[in-house]
Amino acid sequence: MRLLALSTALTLSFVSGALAEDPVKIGVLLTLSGPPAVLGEHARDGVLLAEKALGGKIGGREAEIIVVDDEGKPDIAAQKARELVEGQGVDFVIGPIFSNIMTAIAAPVTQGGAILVSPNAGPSNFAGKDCNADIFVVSYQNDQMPQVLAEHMNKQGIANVYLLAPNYQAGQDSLNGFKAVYKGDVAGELFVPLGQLDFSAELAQIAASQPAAVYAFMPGGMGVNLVKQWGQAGLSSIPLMSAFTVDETTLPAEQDAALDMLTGSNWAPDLDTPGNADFVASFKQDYGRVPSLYAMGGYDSLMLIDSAVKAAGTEDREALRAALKAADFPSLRGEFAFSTNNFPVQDFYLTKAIKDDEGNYRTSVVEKVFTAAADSYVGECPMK
Amino acid sequence: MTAPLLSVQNLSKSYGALKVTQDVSLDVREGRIHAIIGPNGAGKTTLISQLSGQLRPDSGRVVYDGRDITRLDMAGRVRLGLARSFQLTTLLPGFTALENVALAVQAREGSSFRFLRPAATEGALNDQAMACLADVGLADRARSQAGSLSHGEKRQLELAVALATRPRLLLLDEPLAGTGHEEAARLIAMFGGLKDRVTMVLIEHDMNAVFALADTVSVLVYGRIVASGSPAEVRADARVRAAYLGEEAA
Amino acid sequence: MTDLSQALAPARPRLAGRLKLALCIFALMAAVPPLAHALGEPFLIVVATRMMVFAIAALSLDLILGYGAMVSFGHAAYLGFGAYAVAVLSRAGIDDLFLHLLAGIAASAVFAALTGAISLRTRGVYFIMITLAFGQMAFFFFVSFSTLGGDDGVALTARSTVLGMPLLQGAQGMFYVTLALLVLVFAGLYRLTLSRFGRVLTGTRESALRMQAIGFRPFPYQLTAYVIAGCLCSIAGVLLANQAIYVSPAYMSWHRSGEMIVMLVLGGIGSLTGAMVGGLVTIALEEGLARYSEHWRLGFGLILVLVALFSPGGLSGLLRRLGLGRDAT
Amino acid sequence: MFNLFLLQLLNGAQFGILLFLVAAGLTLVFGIMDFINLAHGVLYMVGGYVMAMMMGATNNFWLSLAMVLPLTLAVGLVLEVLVFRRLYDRSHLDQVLATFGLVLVLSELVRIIWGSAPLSVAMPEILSGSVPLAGPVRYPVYRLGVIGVGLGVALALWFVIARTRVGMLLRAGAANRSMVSALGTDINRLFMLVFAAGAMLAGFAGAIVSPILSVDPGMGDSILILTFVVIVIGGVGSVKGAFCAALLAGIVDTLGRMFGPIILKSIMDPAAAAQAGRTIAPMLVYVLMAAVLFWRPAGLFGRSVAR
Repeated sequence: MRLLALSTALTLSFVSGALAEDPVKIGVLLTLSGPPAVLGEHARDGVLLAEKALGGKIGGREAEIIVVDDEGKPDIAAQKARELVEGQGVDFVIGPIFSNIMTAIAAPVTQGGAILVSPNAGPSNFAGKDCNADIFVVSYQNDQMPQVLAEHMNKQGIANVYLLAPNYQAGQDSLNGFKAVYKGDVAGELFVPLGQLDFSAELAQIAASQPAAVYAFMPGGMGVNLVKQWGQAGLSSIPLMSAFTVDETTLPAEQDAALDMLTGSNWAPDLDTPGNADFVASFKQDYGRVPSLYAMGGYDSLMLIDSAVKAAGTEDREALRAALKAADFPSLRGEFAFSTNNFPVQDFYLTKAIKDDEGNYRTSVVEKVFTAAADSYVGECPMK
Repeated sequence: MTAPLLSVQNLSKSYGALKVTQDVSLDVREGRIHAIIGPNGAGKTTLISQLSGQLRPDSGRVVYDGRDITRLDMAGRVRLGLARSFQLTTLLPGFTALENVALAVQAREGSSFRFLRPAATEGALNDQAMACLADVGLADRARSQAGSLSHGEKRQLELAVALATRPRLLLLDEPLAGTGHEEAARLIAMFGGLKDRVTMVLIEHDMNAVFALADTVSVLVYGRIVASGSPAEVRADARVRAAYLGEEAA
Repeated sequence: MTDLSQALAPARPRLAGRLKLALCIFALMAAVPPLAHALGEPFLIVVATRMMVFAIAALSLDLILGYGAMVSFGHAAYLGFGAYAVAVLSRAGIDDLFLHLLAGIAASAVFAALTGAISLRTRGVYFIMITLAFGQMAFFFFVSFSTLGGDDGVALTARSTVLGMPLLQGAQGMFYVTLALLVLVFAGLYRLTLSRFGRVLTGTRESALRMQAIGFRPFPYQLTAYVIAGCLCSIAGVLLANQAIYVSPAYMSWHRSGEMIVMLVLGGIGSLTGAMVGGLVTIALEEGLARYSEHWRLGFGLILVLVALFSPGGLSGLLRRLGLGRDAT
Repeated sequence: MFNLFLLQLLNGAQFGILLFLVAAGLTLVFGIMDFINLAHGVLYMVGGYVMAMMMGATNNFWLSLAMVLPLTLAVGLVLEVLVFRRLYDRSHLDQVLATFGLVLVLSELVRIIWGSAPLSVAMPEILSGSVPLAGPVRYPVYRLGVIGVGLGVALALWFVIARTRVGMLLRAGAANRSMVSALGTDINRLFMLVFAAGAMLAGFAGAIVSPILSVDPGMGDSILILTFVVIVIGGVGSVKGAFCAALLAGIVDTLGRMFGPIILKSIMDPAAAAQAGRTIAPMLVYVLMAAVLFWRPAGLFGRSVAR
């Protein structure tokens, strides 16, 4: 029962036996099969690219990275997480992509004695009452992306907005996060069944109400459908601002239909920070596509771990936690710190979809909306 | 005169334009064997199916033992003692002969909502089932799977299953079809022996059997009864000879 | 009478072979924990627990699908009822495994009785699809049930306790309790299929007409079987929740119902041992193949196609042809 | 408000026709050959991917669409020869097992060939506009085209099955295979053609919706269940039934989603109504199916199987 094919065991021969410590073991638990696999692939490639950039060593030590597929099923994820932690004895788990899987793996990872570093999912409970000294979310809190757009609309003086999200927990959270910041009127609110293909009914409803703008949270394939059908329904005159709907994983399919659509993000491929251009270039070279924020999340996760292991090793748990919390690593986002709840304090940007000079569809920074922003749940977290 | 055990009154059924049963009336008295004969396609099996409850008639009534059972389903009629055998066998092929019969015993006796005791260990079930098999001369094949029995044996088993329901009235749909000479003779003798216990409605092509067994014979042609009476009367009836017996006798 | 009963005992030698195969499986499973420790792979125990959980689920489905010819495409709903029974009760501070099981079974019985009574009006593919419809309704109900975490599900704080003891806390305890329940479910179903009730159910599968002709109305028996199958499946749900320490509507999606049918057909329907083999092998294959490639579904799919094409009766049919679990005669 | 209602009715009907396009091939294979083909959704997906690939190569919508037909037909034929023909005489469950396996194999192959990221198919220039309907509401020309194609497919299928010799043979073959063989027709070849035609229809549907919907590895999954719902509501094997059921499902789903919450609000307090609406909306098609099967256990146009 060894994870042969998927594990990248990097044994560096010039480290002499006497000096060699145990290798740092890192589990990467992502959704790598089934329909939403593309997000997991981006995150995994980000991690692997960071590993390459670090010369295969984490904190200067030998490292073993074990990539595991959670199949998109929370119960499988819980089991694989336990296997990574208890069976393989990993020190860190990087994952997951989806919030429901985060709920499933948090306990197995932390109770098993490992540290969970999330490259993407940031559900509110882990930012608030369920915050955990062994969980570090490198990405964002789920509400923050919609709030970027809400703030932008406030600044633009957009008086009323129509809201659209799939009917599940993350969709409801997203709209609630938006409404917490948005000051104008909500012209209407539509929840569509998860997995819905055709948005013609919703689009007709929106067209009839003629709001000043629309905010949508529509991840994955649903987002592609929405964006494609938007222009076809003749709604191009109404700005569609979205979160997790237009990014580098969906743009190859949305293409021109998404051009100039606005999104909130904590990163974009052309963000002017140290190392970002190199990251984007080598990602494109190695994996043949433009990296997304999921890839960035994977990359930063490993970089964070590297910095902490370098500073504190893996033996002393308290020191390690402190080192992680210090977040003394070169984030692709530039300035980066952790709040008391181990969620990031970072800048957020308004981005828009463009077709760049090389013909790639990607997002591009328009302006900074929040500076050094923490999430709104940090007060509920008992951690100091 | 006592009321008939089964009284069929003006029964009609059609499939679209095709009238398969037209205004059929007949009475079956307790303790008798009432044969229904007729050429192929006369609607005999359809009639039996309406008597047994498998098919609903379009109009008319079926009265059994003084009770209108026209709207009662097959299982309900079986419980009242009105059982049938099938022309095309519908035995449970994966069950042994004994199990096929035991199931019929089980239907009549005690609850079938018993979940844990293996039915094979219920002596009472098996004894009664075995007795029925013995009645039809199939005791030595009790443990063979029904699907592996010969055609004649299946006919015997079919009969044993019907008997196991303890019928007062037995609807027999061509019980001799496809049986060999000896088997047929044995079955005919058996029906004769059962006559004291069970009233029978018999559909049969084998005229020897019909005239040997039946007390009353009704002739069905194109879904209509053209003649009814004692075997001798029917045999003598000119219309019957023309419509039916003529070809048979030739 | 005794003479006769004894004479009839080996009436179906096939049964003895099945029983032997089942005992082999149980013995093999019981040996997993010490073996896993000896091999230095204690995680095999967790994998084996999951295998047995789905073996229970497949067994429960076999009662209606294999013995009753009722192909339910909504069976995963009961997995969910079991799992949510654990979530709801443990939130209310009730941690006892038996109460969890009881609650799961009760909820399943009610749901199965209501939906079964309606579904049994239909036959064949219509039955398949109406059960799917009810399964999906249950699924969407829990997806939009925000107080129970909706789509995100609920993380449990701890596993159920057995009479106040944290018996399930360790991997081994969890394993042996699951094994015990698997044996119990198998033994119960084994007896049930041989009982009067089992005979009526099987008879109805082979010929509903014949059953009516000897005085049975199939409906109450089919409905009872449908309810029993739902209740037994909820046991698997309770165990799944405990194993993952997490409950989510994902347990109830139609994909799961489909997978349950697939594991049952893969193993072979209508023999109980086939269901067990199917549940165990499917999970083992998934777990095993996923270790070698993220494209494991390719290999798994190929295996399913090949079994369907070349081994009628599924894996247990194959085993039987190889001489295992076959008639003693 | 009334305008909006009419518009949503149109949207519902249009979604229904979209469903019908996919369901038509399935009901053909299922009804005539009594074959449960779970891989139908995957064939639909293959159509979408082939379309995307051809568009990438030729950048010509019409040429690509024309190429999809022979290519998916070929995929259908290969599958028929390798797998399906061995399963016609087997039980539904064996068919489920094999076709479920095929779903996994083909989906994974698609992922290996084209990757997991969604792909896109651009709309032909001539159909990319929208026409004004009522007030500010516009309607996409392409969707009008989809409606037209759907109606065309329905008519063509009806004609083939009801009016041609092949259709007659198919109907007879479905009822009694050996009889048709005895008449000197090679029923196996006939079935092979039906299957390939069903695959082609599925592929065609996948191609034709690709400018509206995303082409991704999950597209087959999400449509498969809906198509089964449609053909079961309609009655298995009935093209007419599938057509009516698809329209019905599309309309009930769309109108229920849009106007259900409004109706609920009039009978309960707004918060509860919103919650109830959200809970019920995704169940609507399933509730519809359960209700139809409750009243008509063999679907709207199905032959009754109950004795």
